[in-house]
Amino acid sequence: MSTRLATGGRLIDRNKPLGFSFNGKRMTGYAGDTLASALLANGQMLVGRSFKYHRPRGIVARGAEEPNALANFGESAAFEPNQRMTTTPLTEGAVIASQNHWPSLEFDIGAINARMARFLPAGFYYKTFNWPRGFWKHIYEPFIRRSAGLGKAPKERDEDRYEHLYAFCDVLVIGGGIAGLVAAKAAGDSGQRVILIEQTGSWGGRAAVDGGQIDGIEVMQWIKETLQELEKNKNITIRPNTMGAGIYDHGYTLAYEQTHDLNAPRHRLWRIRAAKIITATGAIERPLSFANNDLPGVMLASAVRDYLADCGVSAGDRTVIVTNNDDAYRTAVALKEGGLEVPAILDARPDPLGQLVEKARDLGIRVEAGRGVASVTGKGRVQGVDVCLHAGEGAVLETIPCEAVAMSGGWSPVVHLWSHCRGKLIWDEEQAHFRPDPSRPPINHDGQGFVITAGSASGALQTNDVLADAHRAASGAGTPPVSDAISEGPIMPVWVMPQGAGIEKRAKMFLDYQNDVKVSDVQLAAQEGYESVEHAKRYTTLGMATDQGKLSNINGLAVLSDALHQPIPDTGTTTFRPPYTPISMASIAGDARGELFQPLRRTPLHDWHEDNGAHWEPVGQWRRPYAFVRTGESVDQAVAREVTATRTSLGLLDASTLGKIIVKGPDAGKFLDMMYTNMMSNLAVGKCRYGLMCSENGFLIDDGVVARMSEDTWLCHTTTGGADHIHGHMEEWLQTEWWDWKVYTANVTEQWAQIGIVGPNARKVLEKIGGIDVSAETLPFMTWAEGKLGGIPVRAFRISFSGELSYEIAVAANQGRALWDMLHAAGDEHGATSYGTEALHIMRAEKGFIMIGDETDGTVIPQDLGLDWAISKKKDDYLGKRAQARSHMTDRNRWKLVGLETLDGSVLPDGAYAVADGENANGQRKTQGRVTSTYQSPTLGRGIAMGLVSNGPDRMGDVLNFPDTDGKPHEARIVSPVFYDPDGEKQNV
Amino acid sequence: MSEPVSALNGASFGGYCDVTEIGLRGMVTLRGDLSAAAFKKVIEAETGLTVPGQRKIVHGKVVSLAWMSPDELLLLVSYRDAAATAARLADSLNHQHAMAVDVSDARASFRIEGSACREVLAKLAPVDLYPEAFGHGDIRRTRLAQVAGAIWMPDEASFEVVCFRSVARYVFDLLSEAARHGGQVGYPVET
Amino acid sequence: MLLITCPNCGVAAEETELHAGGEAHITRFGPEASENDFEDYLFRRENPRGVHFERWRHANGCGKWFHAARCTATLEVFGTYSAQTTEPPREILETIRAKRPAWTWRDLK
Amino acid sequence: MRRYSAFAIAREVLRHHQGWERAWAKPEPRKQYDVIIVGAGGHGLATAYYLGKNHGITNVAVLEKGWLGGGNTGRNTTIIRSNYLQDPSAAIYEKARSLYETLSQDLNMNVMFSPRGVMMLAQTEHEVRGYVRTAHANALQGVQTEFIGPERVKELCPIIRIDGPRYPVLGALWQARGGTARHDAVAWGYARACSDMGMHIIQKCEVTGIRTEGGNVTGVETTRGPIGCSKLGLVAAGHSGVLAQMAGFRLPLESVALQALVSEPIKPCMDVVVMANTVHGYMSQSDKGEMVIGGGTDGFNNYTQRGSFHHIEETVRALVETFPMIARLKMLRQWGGIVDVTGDRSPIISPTPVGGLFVNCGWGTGGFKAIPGGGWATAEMIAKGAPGPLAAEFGLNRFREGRFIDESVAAGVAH
Repeated sequence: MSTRLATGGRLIDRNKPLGFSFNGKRMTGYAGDTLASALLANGQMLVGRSFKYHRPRGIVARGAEEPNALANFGESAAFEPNQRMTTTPLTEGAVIASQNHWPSLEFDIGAINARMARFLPAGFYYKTFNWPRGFWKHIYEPFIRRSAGLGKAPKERDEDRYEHLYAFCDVLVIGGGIAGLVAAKAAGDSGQRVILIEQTGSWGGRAAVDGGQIDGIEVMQWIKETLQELEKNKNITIRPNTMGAGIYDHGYTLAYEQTHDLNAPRHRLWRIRAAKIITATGAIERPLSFANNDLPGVMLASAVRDYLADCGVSAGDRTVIVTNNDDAYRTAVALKEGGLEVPAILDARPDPLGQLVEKARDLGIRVEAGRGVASVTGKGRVQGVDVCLHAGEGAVLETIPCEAVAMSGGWSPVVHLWSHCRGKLIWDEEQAHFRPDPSRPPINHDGQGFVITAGSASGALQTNDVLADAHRAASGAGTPPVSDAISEGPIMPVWVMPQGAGIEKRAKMFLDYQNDVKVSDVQLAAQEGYESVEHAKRYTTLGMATDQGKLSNINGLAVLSDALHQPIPDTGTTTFRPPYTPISMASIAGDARGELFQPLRRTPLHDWHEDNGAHWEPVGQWRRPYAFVRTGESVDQAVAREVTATRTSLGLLDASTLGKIIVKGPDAGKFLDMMYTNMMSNLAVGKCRYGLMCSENGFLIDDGVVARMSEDTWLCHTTTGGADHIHGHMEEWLQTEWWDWKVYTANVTEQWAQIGIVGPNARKVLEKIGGIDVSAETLPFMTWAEGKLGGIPVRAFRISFSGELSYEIAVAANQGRALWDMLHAAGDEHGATSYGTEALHIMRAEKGFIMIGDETDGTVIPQDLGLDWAISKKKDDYLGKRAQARSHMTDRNRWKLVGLETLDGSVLPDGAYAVADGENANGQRKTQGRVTSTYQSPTLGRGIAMGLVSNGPDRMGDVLNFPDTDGKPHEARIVSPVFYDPDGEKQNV
Repeated sequence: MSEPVSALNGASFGGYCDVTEIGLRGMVTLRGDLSAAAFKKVIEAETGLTVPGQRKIVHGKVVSLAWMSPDELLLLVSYRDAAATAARLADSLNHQHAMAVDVSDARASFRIEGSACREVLAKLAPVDLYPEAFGHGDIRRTRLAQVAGAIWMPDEASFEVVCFRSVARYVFDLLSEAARHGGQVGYPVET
Repeated sequence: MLLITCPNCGVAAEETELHAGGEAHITRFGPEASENDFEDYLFRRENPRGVHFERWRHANGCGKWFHAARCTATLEVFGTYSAQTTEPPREILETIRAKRPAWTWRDLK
Repeated sequence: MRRYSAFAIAREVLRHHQGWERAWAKPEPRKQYDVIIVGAGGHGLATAYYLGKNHGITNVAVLEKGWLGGGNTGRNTTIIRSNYLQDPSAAIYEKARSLYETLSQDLNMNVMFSPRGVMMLAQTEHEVRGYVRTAHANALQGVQTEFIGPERVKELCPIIRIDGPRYPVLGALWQARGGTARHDAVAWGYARACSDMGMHIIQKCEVTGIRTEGGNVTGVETTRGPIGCSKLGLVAAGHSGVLAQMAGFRLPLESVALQALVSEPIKPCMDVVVMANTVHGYMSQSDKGEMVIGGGTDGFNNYTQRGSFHHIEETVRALVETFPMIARLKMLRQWGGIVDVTGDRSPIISPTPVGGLFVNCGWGTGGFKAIPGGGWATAEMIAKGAPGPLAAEFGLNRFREGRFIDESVAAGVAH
């Protein structure tokens, strides 16, 4: 079984032991271990169960490509499912639990599926469970859902910090192997701004393990020196533990940094905009497809070598090597030199030659040419391999006992990042892999390619080719570094081992370990007509696991192509999508959580509201008081109190959120005449006018009071939601349609706090504070004036949205709170009452004033609301005029605004529709109107409502039925929408 | 007569950089034809500064003048003088098509100080803040996380940030979170 | 994540600073317009799979509108120009023709 | 066609599944068909299926430039619901939803329709009013929905945070019979059934031109040669505009990218579909255990099937706030689809200026849930030469008349 050797392990620190637990069992590892190497060191080869068949699985790989070794990691708020053990550094006290089994990893009921495997081929879901109807939802699906999924669902709220960072550079180099180092150095030397990122914590990639010399010095030394030179260059930023997650259009790259530092944000998402991106992302070794190639103890040859060199961990005392290329011989040599047994190298190639082969033979390792694995034997873990002729059907020649199998099917360049923005690939017959086609790179905003591959990511597998390719990629000056690497013999593609394997064997050859996709499944997909690579993938789930097919894709493609009797390039690949390996949701959210989730806009009076029982209502990003609730009072009671106090004495409203836009210039009047349905050019200086704005499509989008400030300046008030987009709307027309008109606008919404002083005592309280003259004579209804109030400069607008005597006082925001306090003090004797949005809505409804967003919903035109008086007949054009002439807009049966009065005084249900007789052609009940606003009126002591009713204004007195959702009828009579003070005696005093 | 109070009343935060609300500050938005001699003449007479070029900000002893768009400038003066300055400018621009508006109360502004101040902003704004790309004398209107804002460097080791008053708290919290101890990145280079 | 240069302030702006405003060079039709012209004006768009003239606003920036010529299939940006124009400027058209010889647009010769 | 069943599987086990036949045939195109459908996505295949099943028209070819089901049918978040506000929408989406109920049996392929319930969260007063209004409309439209309170929301979806600091959940519009289905299986099931009726599904066959004579359609030019037909249906989602231009008319469409993503699979924790429109995100959990997440569309024309990352960011940000437990899940994969959006964001099922040429497009982000209904209505229109009641309101003429079908009025975004 796997174990830690007495010596070796370039990355671990044997002076820093770390305690951790796996499924409750105490274990120890060393600083520098990954969870995977630590488990192997403790003899833990079985680390999880597969997705579908719950087969026992062990660690296969060393890095991001690992399909099996996923863990429930950590506890409580720091718990994280599906943590990849091969890429997670071991930390003191780490709590690791294996996934997808019950009751235990060793004894898993779900493993029954493995026995049933023959009944559960690819696509079996689609072929069954469809009868009887209803069973899917209630019987089959719940069972399948329970058995699906991998890690446990987190329960608690994550407490860690996350953040984003924008970075810019000339050259971004992704990958810190020797190719990345060479490219970064070359780019840096040429004076460009460079960022170099590496997904692991160590530099040098494979070369650091495989050794040799570069430019005459030992590789490790060369890496160290190169890094030092890079660090010296101020234009180069170097980042370990940072993965290139995705490349997006126009050179935008996501880099995912895991700080492994408790004081720092846990993850940092870099958004790097690079003029040029060099992907030095290396290559990944392919498994071989032989029977039982998924038994714990069967690993990638390179991984076996890495664990030995990096962590001093051996996968087993006796390791059989299975390969179709020279590289795996390095593993054999490393094991042998590490004092471990290598009973045999099974090489599918008929006559392997080359220096590595010789080296192995010289070490006395038995090399069997033309041989393959008929089957791996063992229960729950490798106990031996049945050897056969690769060219045959799998007749067993001998059985070699062993504890581990190191396999190598050749190497595939990591082309994911190259492909995210549609860089194209070509099939390399000689090396049997897809590699980037430099002539068809991803296209940047300037039409040029912006991604270049370097090293084995380009398909350069020999060290010297890697160095040269990287040097070229960064257009380095001078000659590239040179290594002493020995040359390798050619690979022989092997997609199924042995060649002539029968169906029983093919049904035990795993392509996608995590999703349990076998050679036979892909062949079945082809047989059933799922010929497109995307069909085959979706039908079999090949490559859809959390490793995104890093090990399985190419092998699967080859099997599919073979089944379709077509060359691999004709089959093509599936689409590569970001991210390269999964990234945390929290890192994507960044710091935008809690208070920072979205901006919260506050008025100058916000804090006062907060301190005075405000029951908040979000209005856009603002938060406005819905009502001010006093102790022992319900929200509804508070609203009623606020309405009554305002109608009978004095109410105060924070109207600061209303939009305020200055429009100035010789053509301002002409411009406003286009913006509004009414005439604004003839508004007299000092006067106010209520205006309507429509979209070019005819629909009412905003309303508000416009005041003429001077000969060439108007002030336009908008709704709370309208401020920004109406200002944008104005600028859009000025900049893109009428750019020759002399008009300037300025959005001064936030310059002013605006306070409504409303009610019979409004004037009294203003006069008491003193300053500006607010008498009926000097400041009549719908006029405005400038002056001082209690020494504070203000603008007073004599306007009313409540039907009461009312002023809106605008004051510089920084003095808003001062004036507000002053008004409360002065109004105390009248029981000055602050009121919220709901009281505001009720009072406007009592007066029959429409509310944008209530009476309008984007489908309503002013004519529907009886606002024809606000549509100038004198103007030959305004935005929306043409649209309002279309047949449907002029239909006499359009739903129009009316008041609604229940026969029994009750409140009509909000949103209810008035039914008409019969059903339409689709069997839906016919309707003839709907409720747009409905309230209990504290003033009238009964329910009042406004609504849109087909041809309503001509049907006064008609009684309609507005059934509730449960069908309960509510009868209401059509009346005038003005329920309160129809003659406006109160507001005009 | 009561004293005006800025959005956060001078709040401050200490991290690996310091974040401070600057408090009351006069600002006048000027719109007009920046290339027109008549317009320039008025502005330069009032401020004693030459109208800055594209994305530039110029500083005098008490006032600063920033380029906001091809037809807009922002004049920074003391809060006390803002209203008068705006009125005076409006008056002297009276005979041309132009606009001068006091927007002092519509804004909040912050100072970020510390050798790593560039990276605090780099966490919030999609702007190249490498010294070669942005430095003293430059101004950039951009996005700070989810709101609009403007940034410039009054000197080589600090930033000033202007945003709308209603989101002052949001921007202050953003900057503080970005400047929190432990979060220092080392990119872009320290100044 | 598009990167488009705003001709008004010279910033190579990331998409998140910009607001997309749909097809450019659309003639407004007002009260006297025929049903067909008005429908075209409001709803019918070129929506090409290829070169597209479109409007953008540098919303989180200088606040100004501008036009861009962009390929909707490759996202290549051929150039940006003033919004105060009724048709694409010559140099933009030449750039496009140089890269897409067979390209045609509306009734442009 | 050999039927699928548990017994069929048992039989095949004995011969290692070597006996399964092709799900759909791979025919050479004929010279002439009665009807050609362009686009072998869900809507195209469903149209063909109902042409045969409801109208006895089986001399039909479905042409697909790529692989069948490879467009938005295979790229969406598989949500099925019919709780729409406007009558015409409610009618066609409810028709689709009710057909989904029995689709597995009708097609003899398990499309895994799972009526687990869909809730649309109300997080502002305005949204509450919009959804209450929708509930009233649905009651009269024969669509079963109800407006439920926060406690019920929490009960149905325990992982949701109802008292968030910014947008507390005030309630939700709940459709118990809404849910999800396996998107690929829907396309495959229709394809298999069409093929079984003798229809031709021809993949890797791109339409390069449309032939007309005297204002009537006579056939199409394709990468596999000219093919004649007496009636032509364009059912190509984002690419409909390009096809329409081949026939000499323009559609009121714009093609934009819509993005989605999935997390790594985890054990079941969410049995309903949740849509949160105020914060622009929606989420469900697939049978595989992945959290399936969708958001908004890009604002610019795009045919690249990749979108901009900041939309993903906005969506994930919103969902982390709404479902705090997903913070430590990981995004496994993100992708984009091209959706065709109309002036009122409702679909077009309509005759065109060209005789014998019909379109089904403009589904925007709502296409998958409508597949059976859209196919049903389009087949009826093609067979009879004029729209039936389901399609009547979705005609092209509505833009001229100003007779819009605007769903955004209640729900903000409509997915």
